[in-house]
Amino acid sequence: MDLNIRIAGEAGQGLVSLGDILTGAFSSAGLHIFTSKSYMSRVRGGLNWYDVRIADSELFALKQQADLIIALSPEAKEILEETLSPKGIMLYSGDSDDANKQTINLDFVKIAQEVAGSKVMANAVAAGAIFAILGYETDTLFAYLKKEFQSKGEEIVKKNLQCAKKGYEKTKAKALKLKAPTGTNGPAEYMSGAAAMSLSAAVSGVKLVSAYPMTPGTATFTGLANLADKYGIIIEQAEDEISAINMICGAVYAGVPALTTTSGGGFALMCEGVSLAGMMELPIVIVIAQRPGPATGLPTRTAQEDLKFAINAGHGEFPRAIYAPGTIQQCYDLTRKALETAHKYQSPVIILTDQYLQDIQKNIGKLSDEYNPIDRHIVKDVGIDYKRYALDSENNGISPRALPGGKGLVICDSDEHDEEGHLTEDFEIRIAMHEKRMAKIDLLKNDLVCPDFHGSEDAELILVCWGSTFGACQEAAYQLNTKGRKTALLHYSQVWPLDASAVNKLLEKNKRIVVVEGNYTGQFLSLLKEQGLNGGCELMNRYDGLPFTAEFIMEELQS
Amino acid sequence: MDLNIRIAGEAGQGLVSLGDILTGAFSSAGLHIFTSKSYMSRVRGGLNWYDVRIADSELFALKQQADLIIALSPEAKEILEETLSPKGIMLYSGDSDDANKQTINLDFVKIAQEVAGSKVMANAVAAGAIFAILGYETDTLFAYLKKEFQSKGEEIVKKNLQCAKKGYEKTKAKALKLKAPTGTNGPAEYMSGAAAMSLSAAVSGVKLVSAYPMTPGTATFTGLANLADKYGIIIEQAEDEISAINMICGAVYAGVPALTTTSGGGFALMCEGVSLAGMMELPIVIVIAQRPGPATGLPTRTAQEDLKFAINAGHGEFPRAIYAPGTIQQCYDLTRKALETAHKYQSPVIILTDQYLQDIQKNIGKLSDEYNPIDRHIVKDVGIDYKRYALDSENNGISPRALPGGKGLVICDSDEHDEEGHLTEDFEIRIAMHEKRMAKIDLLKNDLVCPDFHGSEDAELILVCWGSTFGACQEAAYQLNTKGRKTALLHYSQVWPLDASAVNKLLEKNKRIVVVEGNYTGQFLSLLKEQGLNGGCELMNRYDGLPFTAEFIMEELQS
Amino acid sequence: MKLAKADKHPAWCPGCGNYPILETLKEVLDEKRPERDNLVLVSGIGQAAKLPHYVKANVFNGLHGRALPAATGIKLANHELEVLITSGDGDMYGEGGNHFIHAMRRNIGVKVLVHNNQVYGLTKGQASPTSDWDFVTGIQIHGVKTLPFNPLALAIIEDCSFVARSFAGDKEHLKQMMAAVLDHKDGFALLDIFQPCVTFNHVNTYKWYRDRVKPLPKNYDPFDREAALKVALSGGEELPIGIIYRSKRKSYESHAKVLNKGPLVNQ
Amino acid sequence: MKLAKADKHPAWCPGCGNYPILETLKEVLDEKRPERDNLVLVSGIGQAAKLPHYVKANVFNGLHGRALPAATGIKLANHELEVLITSGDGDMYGEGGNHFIHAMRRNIGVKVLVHNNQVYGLTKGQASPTSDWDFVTGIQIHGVKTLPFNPLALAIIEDCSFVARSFAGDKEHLKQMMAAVLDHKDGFALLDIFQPCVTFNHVNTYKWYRDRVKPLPKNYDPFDREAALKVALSGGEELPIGIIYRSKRKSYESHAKVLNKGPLVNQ
Ligand SMILES: Cc1ncc(C[n+]2csc(CCOP(=O)(O)OP(=O)(O)O)c2C)c(N)n1
Ligand SMILES: Cc1ncc(C[n+]2csc(CCOP(=O)(O)OP(=O)(O)O)c2C)c(N)n1
Ligand code: SF4
Ligand code: SF4
Ligand SMILES: [Mg+2]
Ligand SMILES: [Mg+2]
Repeated sequence: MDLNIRIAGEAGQGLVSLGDILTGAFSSAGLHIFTSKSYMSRVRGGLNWYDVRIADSELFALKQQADLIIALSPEAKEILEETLSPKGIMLYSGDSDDANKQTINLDFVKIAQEVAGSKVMANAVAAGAIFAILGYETDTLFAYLKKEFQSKGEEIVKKNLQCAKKGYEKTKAKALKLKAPTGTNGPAEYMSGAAAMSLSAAVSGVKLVSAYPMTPGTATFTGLANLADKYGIIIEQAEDEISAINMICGAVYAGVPALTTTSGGGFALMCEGVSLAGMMELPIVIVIAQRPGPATGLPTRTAQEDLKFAINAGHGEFPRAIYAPGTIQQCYDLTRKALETAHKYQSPVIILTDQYLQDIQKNIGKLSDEYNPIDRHIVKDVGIDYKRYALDSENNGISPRALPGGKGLVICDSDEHDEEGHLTEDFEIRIAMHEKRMAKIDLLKNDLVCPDFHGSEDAELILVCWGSTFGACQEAAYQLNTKGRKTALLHYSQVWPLDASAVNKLLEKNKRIVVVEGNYTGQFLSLLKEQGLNGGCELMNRYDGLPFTAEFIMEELQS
Repeated sequence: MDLNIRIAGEAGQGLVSLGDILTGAFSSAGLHIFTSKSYMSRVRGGLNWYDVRIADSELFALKQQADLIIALSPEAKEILEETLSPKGIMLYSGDSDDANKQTINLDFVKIAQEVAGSKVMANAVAAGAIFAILGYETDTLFAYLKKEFQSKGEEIVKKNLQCAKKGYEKTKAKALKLKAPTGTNGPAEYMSGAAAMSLSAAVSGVKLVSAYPMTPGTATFTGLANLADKYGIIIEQAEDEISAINMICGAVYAGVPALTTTSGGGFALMCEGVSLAGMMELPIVIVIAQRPGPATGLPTRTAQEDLKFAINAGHGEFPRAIYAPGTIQQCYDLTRKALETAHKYQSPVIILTDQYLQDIQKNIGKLSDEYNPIDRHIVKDVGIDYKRYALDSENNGISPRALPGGKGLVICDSDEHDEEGHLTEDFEIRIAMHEKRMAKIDLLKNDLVCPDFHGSEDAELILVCWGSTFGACQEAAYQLNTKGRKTALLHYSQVWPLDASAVNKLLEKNKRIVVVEGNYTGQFLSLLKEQGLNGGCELMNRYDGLPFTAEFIMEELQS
Repeated sequence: MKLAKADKHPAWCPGCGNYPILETLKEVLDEKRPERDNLVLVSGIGQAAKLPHYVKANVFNGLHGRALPAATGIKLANHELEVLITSGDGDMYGEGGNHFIHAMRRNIGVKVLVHNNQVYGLTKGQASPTSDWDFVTGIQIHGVKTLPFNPLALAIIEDCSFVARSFAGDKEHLKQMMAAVLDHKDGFALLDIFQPCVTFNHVNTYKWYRDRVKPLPKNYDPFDREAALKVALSGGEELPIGIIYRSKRKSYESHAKVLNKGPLVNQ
Repeated sequence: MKLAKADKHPAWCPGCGNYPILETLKEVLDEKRPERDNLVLVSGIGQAAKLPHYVKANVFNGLHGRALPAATGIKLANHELEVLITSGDGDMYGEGGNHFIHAMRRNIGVKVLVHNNQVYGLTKGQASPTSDWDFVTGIQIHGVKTLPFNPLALAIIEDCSFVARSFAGDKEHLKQMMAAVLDHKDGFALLDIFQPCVTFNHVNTYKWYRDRVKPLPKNYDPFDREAALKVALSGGEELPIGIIYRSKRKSYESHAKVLNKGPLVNQ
């Protein structure tokens, strides 16, 4: 069983702290948790919410409806009421004279003031109240609060506990309760998509991160800044995105793994630099955290609109690989893979994530934080006859990469160049160099992360998806199966190069195929067509800025 | 009959002036001409050439082989020898003791010095020599030189004529001659692709051109600068391409038709601005003159590598139209069409040209230079209740566009916005606005420039091409037909939105279809697939930086 | 789900320095520009860049960092429009730095208000080009190690036609400066405004600025470039505010022959 | 067809000011840097930017305008490399203007030679940011109507650690300046070099420069910022050359704790 708690209010009302307390307390209690954030593009006011979903078994996605809404502002109450499940409870931090039996009024701030003489502890009051509604004992909450506030001193701990207790008691006295799951084997460690990506980059040996802040990419940038001292990383805030990408081009030329993080608008400014990396054969990695466009669009929402842009970005032709993780674990695994691919094939590599995936958290257990740098595929101690772009390499045609600083000079040019790296305008060398570069497309195709098939072979309906929609599709498939409708899932976590054969095999077996993606035009579906799709697929899309949920998918399938 | 003259030498040796003299003299004599330029990325030295092809009937493309090569440098002679047709003549400006009977040595510079005491008139000597080899009388040449140098005074005219005469006489004395076509009905007026585009933009009412120099886009920028005073245009050299595109966004917001010119690398920097125009619904026009990439690539060569980039450039999703003229006439016609489409649908529009098409010249007769501004589709005298993004417009759902300066305030935002234009984060408005914008895709599809079919219905082989490859394909088809192989041509001059049905109809009739394009990956072919191609097509491509020729196509078809 | 209700209030924190800037601007506009037909507010992206939505005027709220080129295009297309930019320190001096250099070289007739809070507000607190040395943020974890950018000094060496500084905490002064900006006739006008960000900048607070800002002396001559440079380069414990520099350059538009015939948009 | 033969010669016009710059640089490098293992020449795109191909060194010839960020990345990745940029006035001050501002704010330890020919050479003669007022080109048909950009003044107000100017027509002076650049230890060094473009700039010729350049007096103190600004802002009939400004700022790299352990690339 599972239960969805939605904390909602204005930016600046402290709802993130409350959500973090719940997430920490629940996961330390062995509950499975899944959290997500929904916020507006402002620092104060508006309406944000933080969902903490809990269950006694693994969770994959957020839910549209909430069973418990903690409304910190009148607007939160009013606007989100429609998302409350039929038997759900509204816990309102105020004095509404709402006749609705489902509502509990509890002025957290006032209580905190009374109990502890401070507004800041309203969150502890609320947490206590929530524990009461869910019928939990207070011990895990208290233990968590103790641990969290320990560093701030005895007094603060004590006051927080008093507040939580007050919230708990006041609420317990009321009749409204929810049946809540109990903790079992959920791991205590949880992580966000952005944090998993940052950790992976750090342990994989990224040494320079240059970026310009842009939501929702900044979460990864900040995540890496947090790890900078531990892993020895230079964090450089560039003056603009053009600088960021050219800086990492310089850095990888000199030998250190480097990456940049951005969102669609920032990436738009990087296109020329991506092309440079293609020409110079530089192993850069770019994280694009998608949000709805065009232009500034909805800067704090989620989307999957930049797929075809990422595939085609940059003038001229050159190979690239693009990964699109679907889970926190994949954020971790594919970041490493992206760095490895970039270095193995001396190519730019892109990771496509989005606001939803950046911000969700799940307790997936401990991800290794041990430093374990990737193989940079560097040749050492080359002689003075070294040629950066040697054409006759035995290594699959990939020219050996040496670093500047040794006897062999390393010469790289954005113009077409000869084997040494010097500018040339000769047609025959052009052809040879271009073919050498483009041949990497086939190497990349032989090294694809294959799409994952989840479900049974005899499923009739297959949801095909890519990137962050995995979780919602997985949950929808599970629910459909429960209802007797045999459904499976095919999830692509590498989206370029793209191999349509897995879908084609399903089409041959006459499956009904629905491609689920977060854009208007059905970009992934059109790529499948380009890559030789041999039958018809349906498109299910969403472009309002909100993430897919199982409920949304089920409804769409019905209509 | 036709004949190809190739003037070759180092940059700075004056070969462009010589080519211009020949072009002018031949076209004023009623010959059909077709010229093209091939040059390296340097101001001096290297090896450049200028082809002037002449015929007694219309010409469509350049030729690989030359019948007469005028070599101004030893390297020109040595390197281009292989391109001389079997019975061709090499006219060498120097004293080679080459035993080759096909070579005429004539030191233009020395002769000019002797005759006129000036090196600059070497071109007149060469022109005279060429006229002699071709067996032409000198009158048209003399008449042309008189007209050209008139403004420089009697003395200069006289000396030029003397030089031409000397060149003519010295060469006439030699045995080597070529059979040349005679002038018939070729129009005297000739024009380059870039000039046709510039003229069209000027007469169509473009009022602001903001660009950053980049070969081969600069030709259009300079062309417009030449017309600026006559048509009242502001020519603004921006500090970078980002500025250029944002400037034209501002200019069209304020009401004047505006465009920018660039090449792939500059366009890469404009992607964010394209997305802005998509969001704000601004009628901007971008000319991309393609050259081989990636990165700096071969900056003075030709390619068709930026098609998919242009289609997908910019984050988020929004409609756009892309034209790709194939002839000088289409450069003229489609520039106007591009401006019209942009204004009719309030969308960014791209014109894809390339180095080859920018530089070729052909005598196509006089293009109208009469000022005839396009309809800007502006609503006037709106009231204070004006809404820039009204949703309920009767005009196909396109919101009426007013200009700032009147009672109705014009509010435009790069964020998602409401009908008035103000920033909003509301999901329902987002959906309505996004659907309104995206609905223009269908309007654009209903307003396509259909591909041109050239040839007979019963052709077995169809060459499918887009943009500047038209001429070479046309000539190849003609030659194949002459040889009895029934061949036709399908040429797309609008490449987005793309309708594959014309190709599909041909596939249904079991035609053999070969897609001819100037890139490695077969971009147009892959777009056809994406758009529902229902059968197999072959790909013939070229990516060495040189334009297609009929010879190349014939050879490839054989292999 | 309809968010429209939560969508309507100004998107700034209570106490933010942007509020007095907005109020003052409205006052000045009410006095000097009761008619708004020809007024266009242009902005990029950032907290400051949201201001145009709260004023009755034509609006072009474009891309982060790109207010200047858009404004230049607007001014060239119709030089009878009054073009006023509101921008942040990141927007104008960071992402938009190159346009800042070159728009002043042109002396294009646009008026620029920079809400200089020495931090990236909208993206939640990273350093901006004007952040102080050692300013600590979530990205600059050991503090900023770049020299703060000096927009005024750059404007002066570029012979910008109007260069001033004010402070959001001194409404009187701010109003004077804004009025002077509106009165400025020919060419580029820059008004850099110290704007406390109460949420992300806990160093450069209202108090911090109040302790340091110092109006220029009455007899100060803004046409003296050397003196102006000295003022602009002075820093530390005293931050002069006022009209620091003026030059008599003619505007870019006035050099464009085509515009003699009137606004391009009417031609 | 093989063009390789026509491909090998330096791609400059006879008489171009780039030749003496190249020769002098080679001489200075031969004297001061006989070993080239740790020398990286970085450039963008333009005539000047081709120079690295003619010198024995590691080369990163990147994108137009982007030499500085690439060089910054290289220096941060391996600060034992000596990073030397050759760039044009368009490359560095036009397309690259924003990086120019911010690299100097960092005081990143790279050395920049700008071949300032006051024109766009490679693209055949458009105005550059340093072109003189009224300079006529195929684009600026009525002459340039923007104020020339003053890179030295900007560098000085940014407290750049080394700011100098020289002239391609005075090899002796140029050599001294280049030697000083190579000797400069900590932080950003800018050497702006007047470089006659014999093909597209018929205003600022060898003679024009020769008539105007004037070495700084022997007793000139480059550490005096006010004096330096005066020199940088002086123009017209006298163009001072020499080391105009120096500051004692520490390099950006030296503030990065991570680099205490040695070059990043070896960590
Ligand atoms: C191309 C691009 N890069 C990054 C961003 C993200 N972004 C939005 S506002 C901003 C900085 C805001 O700082 P500032 O300009 O100082 O304005 P403030 O919010 O402090 O008023 C950034 C980096 C963006 N919108 N577009
Ligand atoms: C993004 C981009 N825009 C434009 C160009 C075209 N381009 C090449 S060099 C150049 C300017 C050269 O001028 P400058 O930097 O002064 O160098 P010079 O040739 O005068 O030495 C331009 C505009 C380019 N290569 N890339
Ligand atoms: S974050 Fe700072 S600048 Fe933004 S609204 Fe809040 S106080 Fe103002
Ligand atoms: S064009 Fe000018 S800068 Fe370029 S090589 Fe020729 S003289 Fe030198
Ligand atoms: Mg700011
Ligand atoms: Mg130059």
